[in-house]
Amino acid sequence: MDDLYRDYILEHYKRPQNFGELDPHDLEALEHNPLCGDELGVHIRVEGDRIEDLRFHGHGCAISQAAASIASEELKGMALSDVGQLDADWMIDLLGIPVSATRRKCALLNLKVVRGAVTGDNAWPS
Amino acid sequence: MDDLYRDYILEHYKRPQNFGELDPHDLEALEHNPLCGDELGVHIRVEGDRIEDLRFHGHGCAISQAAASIASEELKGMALSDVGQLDADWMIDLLGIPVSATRRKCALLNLKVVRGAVTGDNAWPS
Amino acid sequence: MPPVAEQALAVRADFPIFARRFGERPLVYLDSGATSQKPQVVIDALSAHLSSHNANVHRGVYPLAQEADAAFEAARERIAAFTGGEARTTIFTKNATEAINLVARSWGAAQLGPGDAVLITQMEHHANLVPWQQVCRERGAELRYLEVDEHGELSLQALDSELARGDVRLVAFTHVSNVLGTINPVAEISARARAAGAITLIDGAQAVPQMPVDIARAGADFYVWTGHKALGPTGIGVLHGRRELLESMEPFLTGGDMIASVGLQETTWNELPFKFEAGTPPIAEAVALAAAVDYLGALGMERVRDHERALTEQMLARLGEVPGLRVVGPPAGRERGALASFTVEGMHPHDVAELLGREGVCVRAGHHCAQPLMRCLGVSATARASLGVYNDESDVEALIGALQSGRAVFGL
Amino acid sequence: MPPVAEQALAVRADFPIFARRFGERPLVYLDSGATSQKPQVVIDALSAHLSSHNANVHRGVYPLAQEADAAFEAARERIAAFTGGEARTTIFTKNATEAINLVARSWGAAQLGPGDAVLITQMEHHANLVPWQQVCRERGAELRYLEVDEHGELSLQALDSELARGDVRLVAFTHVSNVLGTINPVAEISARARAAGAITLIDGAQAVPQMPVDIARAGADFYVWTGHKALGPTGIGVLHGRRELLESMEPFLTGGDMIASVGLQETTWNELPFKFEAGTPPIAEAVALAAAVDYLGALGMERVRDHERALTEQMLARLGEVPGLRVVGPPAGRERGALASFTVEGMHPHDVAELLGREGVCVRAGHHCAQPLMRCLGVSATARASLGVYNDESDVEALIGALQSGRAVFGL
Ligand SMILES: Cc1ncc(COP(=O)(O)O)c(C=O)c1O
Ligand SMILES: Cc1ncc(COP(=O)(O)O)c(C=O)c1O
Repeated sequence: MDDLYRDYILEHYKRPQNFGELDPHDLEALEHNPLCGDELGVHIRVEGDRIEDLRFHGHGCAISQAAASIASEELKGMALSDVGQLDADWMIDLLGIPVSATRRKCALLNLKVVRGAVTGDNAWPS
Repeated sequence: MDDLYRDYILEHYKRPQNFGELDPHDLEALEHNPLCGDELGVHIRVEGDRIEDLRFHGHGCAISQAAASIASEELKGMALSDVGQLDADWMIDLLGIPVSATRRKCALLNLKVVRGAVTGDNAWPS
Repeated sequence: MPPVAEQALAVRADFPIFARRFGERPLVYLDSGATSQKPQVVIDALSAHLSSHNANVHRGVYPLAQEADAAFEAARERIAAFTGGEARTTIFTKNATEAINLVARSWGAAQLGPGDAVLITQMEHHANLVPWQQVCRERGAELRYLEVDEHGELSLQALDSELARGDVRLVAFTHVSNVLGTINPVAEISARARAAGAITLIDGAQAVPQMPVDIARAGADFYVWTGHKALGPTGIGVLHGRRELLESMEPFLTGGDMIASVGLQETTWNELPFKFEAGTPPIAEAVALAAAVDYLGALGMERVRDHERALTEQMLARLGEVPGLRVVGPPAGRERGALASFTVEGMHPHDVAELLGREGVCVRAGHHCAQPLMRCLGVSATARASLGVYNDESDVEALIGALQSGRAVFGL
Repeated sequence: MPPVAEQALAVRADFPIFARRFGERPLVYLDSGATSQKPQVVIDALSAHLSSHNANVHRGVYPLAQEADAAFEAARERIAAFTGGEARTTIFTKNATEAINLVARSWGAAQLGPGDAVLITQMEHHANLVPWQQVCRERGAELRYLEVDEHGELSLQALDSELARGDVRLVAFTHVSNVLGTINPVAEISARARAAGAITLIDGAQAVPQMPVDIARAGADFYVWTGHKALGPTGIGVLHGRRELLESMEPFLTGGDMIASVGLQETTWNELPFKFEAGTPPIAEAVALAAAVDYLGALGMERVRDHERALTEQMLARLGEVPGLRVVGPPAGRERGALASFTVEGMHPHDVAELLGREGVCVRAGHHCAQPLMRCLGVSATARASLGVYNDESDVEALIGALQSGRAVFGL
């Protein structure tokens, strides 16, 4: 079996969860992967201090799409204050594959977008 | 005996001919040697279509000063139209020493200045 | 066309990197469009200069400095001559990008104003796009784009209508597109621009390594290229300029070496080419780049072009057999530079490059520094296989094989 | 002070150029102020990179490109750390001159206007002078000079009065003078400038190769240096900048790699340090410069400074014995960089350099890219002997011997 392109990664890539738009929404953000120009955006609906629902849109490689898809389920229901604490390790662990330095940006793009939407911090993870 | 610093070169360097100012004068020019910032200027008095008299001023190395000194005697009395025809070989031959590529600018500085004063062409010898 | 593609044109053993193995696999280098590999003679020229002839240039009187000076200026002569240029109007920059910035700042910022337009094309690399955006914004000039048609080509008619508007002061365009492979009719474009009173800048970063280039025939006022794509080292680019223009322009970078005389408040400039070379130039890099153009010259640029043309056709034909693979740029049969950019249905270009990379096949994936063009093409990224003098049929076959196994990983 | 000068600090055999002979004579290299010689490890790092790890950086997915990326960014870390900087705020330029131009254009052109002043010193190299002249002229700002006193030093009192005028926005000054050898009190100058609301740029081109430098301790907002004087190759310079300033500045050169997203009329910039690195960077040069700072680091910069201090004192003492020879700059006993600029009565500096050169002794003659300073000193040129880690007592003795025989040629 392939180390990187595991079955579940390809599955998420081909049939991503929570992709699309969400209107109305309370929070949103859009980021480019400067490596390739790929774009990923998020719409978030908030209830109280929690993410009630979210949708990703845009396009990207299997790694970035699978990461967004896998994370989306975890993010739903999460307290906004917890989102700001999520770090790269959380995402990489969740993805469950060895990610090279170059592809790291792909793997972290969705978390960057979500953090940007929730905390307004665009600089993460650098 | 030294190839470059022959006795007559050092003699001209130490006691250059036709150095100083000439007032009044009809033509003048001033040039820098970009290699070192040395400066050489000339004042020329014209009679008819000939150089009647000239004086160099400024400072420089033994090669540039000796070249100016040696050339000055040849230039006096020369037709202005002939000055425009003088080339690098004329000067190098007159100097009578082997001049390296780097020191060539030193050797030709005075001719550059004189040509500039007479013909207005500052671009020579490049 | 001679059947030269079976073998590489250059002896592959001339390039030490091909001794590398990735796992068991040899290096299949199909990314010369990003940077070329270097022959041993180039690496040796660099080492020999630093080991035996190193001194600063332009001001030294001692013999070692004279050697360095002579080596540097001889390198400039050889590099200038390689594209039919003159040493005096051949300026060393750090890369092609700096060369274009130099022209945009030094010519553009002084010459452009409201009512003026700069015309570039939709296929420009960011290097020949962002500097024009910046200078047009600052000077209140307009930046317009010549469209790329469905064959990935420019239309001379569209050029004529743009020029007919009468406001175009400069036309900047690439000689060979780094994404499409399109070879633009540079002489025609230059001639029309000139007739309309516009000056021209040609971006030859991709052209110089792969075809004979004569800057006079290309007709450009400015022609730029970059050392590292032409078998040379990083750290050196080349700007050829028309003498009258260069003479009339103010310098771009200022500092040592480019001055004639410095006063407290005023400075006068050195003569060409030094006026545009502030500070210590890329000395060892110039010596190495001269070795690179000598190497290319010995291969013969006509033969390089024939070789790469043949190999590109072969590559296009084989790529056409891969299901779901779409090549962008001029269709087969049209004149084309030595590359193929493509997408594979169901696989993102990054994943294509990753999977190919594991088999030792090096291709680039992304926007190739040409985001506006990518938008025209309706894609966010492509994979690109680009060829050099060291490539042959076996590289094309390795590419195809790796594409097939990559598709299998994705269940395609 | 330990008596280290009898022997070179570095093993001379580490530097292949010392195998050269000029006629029968060994190389006596006393021109490190212009450019340093390179140890074999640096040349090897350059060759090894080009031979085995060459690919373009930042966008490649295949393993070779990842190696190149990793090598380049690791080099940046090591180079940044050498002077206590951070990778993110350490920008590669082509030389020190470009680094200063970057700040003058990117910070200066946006920040300076009528009523503002830039303060530099009379001892600046043209690289840290002409760019400020240009930007001040364009922006209607004033360029003022801090005087050099009869010891070749700056006066902090004079600095205070300049700052008290309230209009100084930036103070740019050299860490070590390339003509006088003066070591400026950089921390004091920076602190006073900061207290007066001015930012600072320090030109460390001469300092970094010869003494421990900590940019935080130096207190500068910008600190620049150049690879080729610090045992590294040509083609690379370094700019350290304070993060907030760099973040707030517009880019200087534009093109590939420095963008986040490019539209037809608008572009957004990449993060630091890439925002300031347009086009293909000096990849192999960075790898080689990292090897150079590793080499210097292994020698230990404190030891380098001790060695050069001792050897400089020795040189000054011996030069003092040559009739008609006058050294400019700080008198013996004062803290001083590793060089001596001098004039010899009855001999032009060019002739001095020529005659020394014949005996294998390499010294520079001329204005050393510091014409305003030369005018203050009342000379048009000097000869300059400058030291590196490979010099020892024998070099000083060779210099003195060659000076004596040169004087004899001139009948002095
Ligand atoms: C003090 C000083 N500043 C700046 C420079 C310029 O360095 P570079 O030519 O590498 O830009 C030099 C070197 O000549 C120097 O000595
Ligand atoms: C067409 C084109 N122009 C310009 C450049 C920029 O070259 P450099 O990065 O050497 O400045 C490139 C290379 O990426 C290119 O392909």
